[in-house]
Amino acid sequence: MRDSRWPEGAYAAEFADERHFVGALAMLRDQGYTRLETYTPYPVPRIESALRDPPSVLPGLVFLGGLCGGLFSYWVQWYTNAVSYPLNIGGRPAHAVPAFFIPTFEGTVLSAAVVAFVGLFALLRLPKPWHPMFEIDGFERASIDHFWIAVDATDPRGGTLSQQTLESLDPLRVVRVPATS
Amino acid sequence: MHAHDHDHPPELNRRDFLRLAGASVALAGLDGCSRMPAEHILPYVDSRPELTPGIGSYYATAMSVDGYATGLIVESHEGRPTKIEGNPAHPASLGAAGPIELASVLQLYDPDRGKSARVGSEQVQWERVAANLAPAALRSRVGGRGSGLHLLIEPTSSLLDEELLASVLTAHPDARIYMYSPMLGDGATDAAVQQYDIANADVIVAIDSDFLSTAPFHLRYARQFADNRRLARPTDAMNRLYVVESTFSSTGSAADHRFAVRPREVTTVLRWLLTSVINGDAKTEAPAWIAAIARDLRAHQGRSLVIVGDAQPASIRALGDAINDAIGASGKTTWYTTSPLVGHHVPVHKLADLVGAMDAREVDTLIVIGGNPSYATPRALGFSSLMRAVPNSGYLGLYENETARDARWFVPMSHYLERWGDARAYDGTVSIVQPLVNPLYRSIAPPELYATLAGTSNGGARSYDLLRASWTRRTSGDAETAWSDALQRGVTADAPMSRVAAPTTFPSDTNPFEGTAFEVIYLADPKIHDGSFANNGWLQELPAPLTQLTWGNAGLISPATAHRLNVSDGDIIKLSSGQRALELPALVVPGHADDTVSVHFGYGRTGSESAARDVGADAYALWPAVGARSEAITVTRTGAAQALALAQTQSTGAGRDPVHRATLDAYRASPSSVGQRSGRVLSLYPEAKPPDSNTALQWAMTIDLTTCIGCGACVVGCQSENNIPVIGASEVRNGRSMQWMHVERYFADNGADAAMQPMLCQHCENAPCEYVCPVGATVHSSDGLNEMVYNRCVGTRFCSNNCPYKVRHFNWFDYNKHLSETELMVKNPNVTVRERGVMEKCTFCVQRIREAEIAAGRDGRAPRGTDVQTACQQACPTNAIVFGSLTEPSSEMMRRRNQPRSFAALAELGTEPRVRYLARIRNANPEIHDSR
Amino acid sequence: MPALFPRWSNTVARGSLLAIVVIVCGVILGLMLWVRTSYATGQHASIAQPVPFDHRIHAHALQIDCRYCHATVEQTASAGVPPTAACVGCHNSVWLQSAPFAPVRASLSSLRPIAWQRVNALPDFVFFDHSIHVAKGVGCETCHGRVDRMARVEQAAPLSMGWCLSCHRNPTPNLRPRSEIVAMGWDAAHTSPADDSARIRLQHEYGVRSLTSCTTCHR
Amino acid sequence: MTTVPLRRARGDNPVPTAFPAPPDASVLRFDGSDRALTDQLLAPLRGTGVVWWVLFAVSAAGTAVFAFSCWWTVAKGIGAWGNNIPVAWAFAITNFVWWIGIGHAGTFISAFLLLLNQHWRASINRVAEAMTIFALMNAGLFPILHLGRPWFFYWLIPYPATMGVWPNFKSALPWDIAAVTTYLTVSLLFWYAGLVPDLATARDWLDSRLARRIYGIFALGWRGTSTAWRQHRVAMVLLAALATPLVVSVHSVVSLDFAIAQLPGWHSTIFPPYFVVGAIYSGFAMVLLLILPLRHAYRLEQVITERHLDAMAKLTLTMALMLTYAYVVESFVAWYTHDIPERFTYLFERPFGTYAVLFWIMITCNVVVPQVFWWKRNRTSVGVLLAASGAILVGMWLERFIIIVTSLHRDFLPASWHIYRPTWVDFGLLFGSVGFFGFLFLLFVRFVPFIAISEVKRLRHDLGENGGREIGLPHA
Repeated sequence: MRDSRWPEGAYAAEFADERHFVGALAMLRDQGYTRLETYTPYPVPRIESALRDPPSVLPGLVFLGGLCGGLFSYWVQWYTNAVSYPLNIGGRPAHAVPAFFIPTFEGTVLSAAVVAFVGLFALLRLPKPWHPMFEIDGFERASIDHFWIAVDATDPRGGTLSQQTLESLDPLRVVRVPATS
Repeated sequence: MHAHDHDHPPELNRRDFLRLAGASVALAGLDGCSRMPAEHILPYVDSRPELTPGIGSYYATAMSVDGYATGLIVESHEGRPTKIEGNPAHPASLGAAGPIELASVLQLYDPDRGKSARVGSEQVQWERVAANLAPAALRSRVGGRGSGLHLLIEPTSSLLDEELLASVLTAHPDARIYMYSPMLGDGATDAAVQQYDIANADVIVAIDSDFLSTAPFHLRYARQFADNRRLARPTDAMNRLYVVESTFSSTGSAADHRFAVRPREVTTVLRWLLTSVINGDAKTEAPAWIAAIARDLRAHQGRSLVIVGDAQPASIRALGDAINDAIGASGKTTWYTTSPLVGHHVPVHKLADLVGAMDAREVDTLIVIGGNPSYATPRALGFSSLMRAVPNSGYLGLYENETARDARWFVPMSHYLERWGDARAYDGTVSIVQPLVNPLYRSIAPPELYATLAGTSNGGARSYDLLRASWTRRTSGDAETAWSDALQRGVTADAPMSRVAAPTTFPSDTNPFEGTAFEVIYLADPKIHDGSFANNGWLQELPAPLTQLTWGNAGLISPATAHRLNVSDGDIIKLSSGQRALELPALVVPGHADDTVSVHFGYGRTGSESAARDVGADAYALWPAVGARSEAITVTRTGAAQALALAQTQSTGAGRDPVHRATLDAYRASPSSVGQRSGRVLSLYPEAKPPDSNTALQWAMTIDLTTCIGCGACVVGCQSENNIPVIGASEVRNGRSMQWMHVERYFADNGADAAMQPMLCQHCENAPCEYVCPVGATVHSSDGLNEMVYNRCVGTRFCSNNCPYKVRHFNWFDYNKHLSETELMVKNPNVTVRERGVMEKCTFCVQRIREAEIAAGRDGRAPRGTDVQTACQQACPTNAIVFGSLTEPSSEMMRRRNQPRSFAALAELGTEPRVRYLARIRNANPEIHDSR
Repeated sequence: MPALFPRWSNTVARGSLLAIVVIVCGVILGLMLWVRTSYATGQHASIAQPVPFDHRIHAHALQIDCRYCHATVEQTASAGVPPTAACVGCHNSVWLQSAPFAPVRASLSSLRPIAWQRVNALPDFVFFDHSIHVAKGVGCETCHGRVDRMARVEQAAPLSMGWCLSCHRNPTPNLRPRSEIVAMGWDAAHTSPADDSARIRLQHEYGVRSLTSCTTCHR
Repeated sequence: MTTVPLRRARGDNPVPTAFPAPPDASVLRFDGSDRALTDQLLAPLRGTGVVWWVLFAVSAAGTAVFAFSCWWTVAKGIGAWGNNIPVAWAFAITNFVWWIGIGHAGTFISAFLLLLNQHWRASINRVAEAMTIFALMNAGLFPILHLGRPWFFYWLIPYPATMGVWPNFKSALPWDIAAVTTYLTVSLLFWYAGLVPDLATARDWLDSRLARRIYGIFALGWRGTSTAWRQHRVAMVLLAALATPLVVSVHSVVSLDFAIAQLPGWHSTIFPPYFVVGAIYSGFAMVLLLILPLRHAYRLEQVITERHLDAMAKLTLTMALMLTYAYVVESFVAWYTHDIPERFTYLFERPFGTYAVLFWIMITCNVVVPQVFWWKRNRTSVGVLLAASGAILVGMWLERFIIIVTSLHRDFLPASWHIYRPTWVDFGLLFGSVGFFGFLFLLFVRFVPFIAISEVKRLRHDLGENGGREIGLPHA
């Protein structure tokens, strides 16, 4: 998360309109700002083209999770039914592959899903009830109908300049955001 | 009391059981679940080699029904009898036991039994009563010669009783003794009884006689009958049974040809048969089958037999004698002997005489010993009210029943497992009745009462002393050795009854009643007999042979009659004749005689027996007179209905014919076509390995459907061995029957034939129940048992769903919750008592298997398949069930299993059952085509 | 208006998440461990008996054979608790007068048994047979421990099904000659490889098999 | 409606985009500001009307009945039910299968349609998912309650016990446990992950500081950063991709409870697909039954438009036809086998036997009734939709009852045949569970944003701006 470390706080600008906001964001990028973060009430795909993000690692994690889950499930069945206490059950073999297949599948899906969920919030560093942005009065609208852009005060391009730059984009307002720690 | 024991070594052994009850109950494993209370260990106070904890001990004794004894072996644990088995050495048992004998151990523990003596409503000690019964005391009432003293006893064959009764008569010369039971009727006092030798009869005609399952000596007859139809090879000889009857009986189901006739047609049939037998093929108006039977009988001169039911009047049975004379049966396959019942040294009179005397106010003191005359007599006789009118009436009985209610004073009678005595079998063989336990309640035995009346003791006499005394008197030579020998073998050396000439009765030549619309026929109940066993849950819950009815009786009618009356199962019909009337539910039975209603005795009890009360309808209310077999009756439909507790709701095989059947000729023609249908099924899994017979025996069972007569002994035997709970009528109605063994019955579509199939866990090698159990509570053992692990079961009931035989039973409730302390004592300590919510099913009596293995292991030898007998096998009168190991090809089980007619139930499912059935073969007479 | 949550709530949030995970896993794990402790199995619990019978004196000092009192151990399922009469055999009347013997006297006079406390209790659905184990060469000590060192007899083994199975799967290590059945401390004294091969010989001699079918014990 | 094939949607982005292709505007007709939209969608959080309270009271009563029936069963034993031998399974398992089935539509709509870029799902997926979860909670109770000794339910789970024994994985029941647990967990995670942004909205939109704090805790501090939205989207697509096979697998596994048994009427290879179709079918009926009143009560006609109703009805009709096919094939195969018990069960016992009446009601509800959806007018008529949905739910319950009971009560040996009659406890559990479901659902409606606000906003801007040309296309 780009906004998890702001040693000297940040400058944030509020916009009322998605188009305007996206435009402003693009402009900041062109001016070479790198430590940017946006806050929007719903996903805005064009942000991603603006701030080039690396592809998510989540799929990889989920694949591994599923793999482990599946292997473990099959191992449990094999160990319990074929190794630990093999019993003659209805004349069927103790190591009954077709039967073991189903719980294996379920185990795979379950652990994959858990990894996806835990992974998501781990990557997002959530839960995080407090964040400097929350100190801004009226930031609430960021989850209702307004759009925010925050520039890290330590941005090599901007520094204190940022404030004017943001104001030049004519947002509703620009506010100083306290440091993260 | 303890010091006292030492005078009586044999009795000492089994005394201290109440003291041990606590320990026994703990041993019985009453709680199937794993919560463990702090337990106490209660050892014996003094060491006693013959009573080792954990080892069952066995004692020979005998039980009498209507006075005829059946020799039994009783298993006892820590001094409490738990299981009854037949005594192989006894002629009436040959090792088998019937439902009534098997269930009698439950009667011992019946919490409803009379617990203390009373005079009026005041509880007293027996000694108090005895004081008033001493000759001196009594004479003041009944006069110097005791003319006012009347004893009504249930039929007994006890030599001891006869001796003591004689001495009673010496004390009171004019006293009168009556002997009565509803089933023997006036036959109880007959001087002679008819004996049969089924073993040497190749052709048997049974006319209104259920000689295979209810007649006296039936266990022996059944065994002899079955032994002549084992068909080890298709070519073997097989006897042939014709049955002519109104009510479909077990005997009828065993018949090769069965003819359903109305009661009044019995005489006609007999007379036709007599004529045909005498006149050869001379022209008669008789139907073809009569002539065919006659030919068959004559063709087997001296090896054929006609049996006419004891319930038929003497005049009609005389016709049977005539036929037997004509076919040379008399003297060979049947003969008469003196009656084994008392009456040879003391005069015994009929019930009618007593009723007369009571009417005439001649009776001052009436003492009823056993039986239940206030209930089990024709209501029209008014016995109950007459008895109430008797100034001094007393009753010695097991229960405070209807008769006790009419008696001024009551004394509890000891159960036969609690007392000493002796009894004769039907053929006169004498057995010693020895107790397994001390009386549970302060009860006495009849001899003790007789001794008191005779004045030989003041109530203190104990039947043991009386018996020993009488024994020494009548035993020539070394009485002691003879005594211990008799106790061990269960039979004495006494000679059977001597042969006598047939009673001369003139055959009746008139039919009892002509051209009536309906007839009713009165029958002894195959389960509770005349009602004396009505309070026995095992018997009440035993599905009646053929009807599959539990907990009650019904008016049995044929489908045609049902249609004519427009009734179906459960509709209440009203039978009435003059003032007498009886309402009971109808039950349609294929193969029943048309326009005839069969009613069984013993139900509609009103005594203090809680289980028996208000179960079924009381046939005695309708019974016109003692000894009446049938009568004309009017039948009406009341419109009311009642749900019957039927253990099986389908009457036919619904076109699936689960039981393979064939005639003997067809079987001989192509043996292979009768047996196994192949049952290979494809599977994703590799073929299951054949069980390893090197490391363990491989248990299996073979059941012969040709000799199974559906008597239900196996069911009760199993119930007793395996602690199977009694669940009551409503649960049976709900389809929750718990019996592990169920004799399934399939009528042929025309009702002419009924096939029996004892159904129990088939112990499939590819058991469908096993692979669906999520917790592995039912799995396969190395010796081929389908194991049911109660304590692992969580109760998903998936196993039952997937069991094609539906032989699994579920503990829907805690069925053992409300058992009294005594009822708990009947539990087999070697079998877990199942808790609520777990499945249970036949285990092949695994407890017996494991004990046999352990015993063998102790002796350092390998166990043999023949070491183990299952409870059902043991009980079976016809040896239809055999058990053993697949690894022993020479065993009887394997020899039967390898017969061409052996088949597996539902083989097409590929379950590979360990239970195999032998197809039902009927030795049909090719000349007869119209069995009906 | 300040933010909904203070700065430190972040730490709290993560802390509590961690706590939840730890607690849930901890409880499950804890239960699994607990049932394996002697508290749960009742092992080594000291149980007071009505008569302060001391096995150290009888079994060790006096070297009385176990089978003198537990007489049926070779014939029946239960080893047998001696009848009161057995005590009287040795303890003459003088001795009987002493206080500890009060229950014995009571039992003799009232003909009611002494209510001993059960030490090795199995659930009612388990059918254990002493005689066969003894016959197959499993010594008293193997399950009951050094009874000759117990003032009060205590349960020496967990008596859990897993424990039974461990021997039923591989009985050989627990075998000994029948002559040594009642010997105490025999196992400790016989640990050499030679003994192991001897045990294997015994296994064949006594025909000892691994029995893991359910109905071996549950019927 | 136009859809974008997954491949095109994927582009060089490692995962498919969740944003729909250019939609037709009929799926959302809201003409107000985002603020207004939020106000309307979150209105229930500020309090609800008297109708809610009435319904709540009713469902609470139902829940009480449910609780009592459960207690009675555990206290007295399964004997309190009508079950017997041969009918060892009856109402409880029927309810179990029914509820599980209902659950399926939720996942189908939220996950399956998400993968297929069915933009119209945005306004109903939250309700559908909630329904799934509550249905599963109900379903999960029955198998446990159904045990003879429920207190040992954990023996079905593999854990190292001192007994040294384990579950038997050849049985379909441990498969069930695995399938249902997985399904419930995945559904919950999927639902909550999707909910977080809306909880944040609720947090920021409410007035009372306490309420805001409570929602704030569950919002986990979501603030809608670009990274968050991106990862969130990826996660949602992954979860959807995982949940989708569950739609197929779970009811297939449930069907194996029957199919692996050899009972005529159970032992059938068609069962898995047949059950899945039936499940989604009943699920759609339930969704309709839930959203139609909501739509009316909270005046959401602009958000849940006739397009939705029409689409739902069409899908329902499709399912009905597939189900009908399954019925026909079953009976045909039974006839084709020449196997007496098979033929008896399918060709005699079900249509003409003891429970024939129920069979024909089932046919009417599941086969005949949905045919009305051939007509557009019916597809968009609230009345018809409600009636049909109700009928279908009844029909689907009966279908499971017939599969279970008719097969059991007359199987192989006529001697073991016996009729089954339910008791009041059986009915108490059935209707009680319905009440419990309603209870949970009403609470959900009152306290949780039951429409995916952020998704709807996204959707409506896609609709608003330049015909949504760029929308949903891959980004360099």
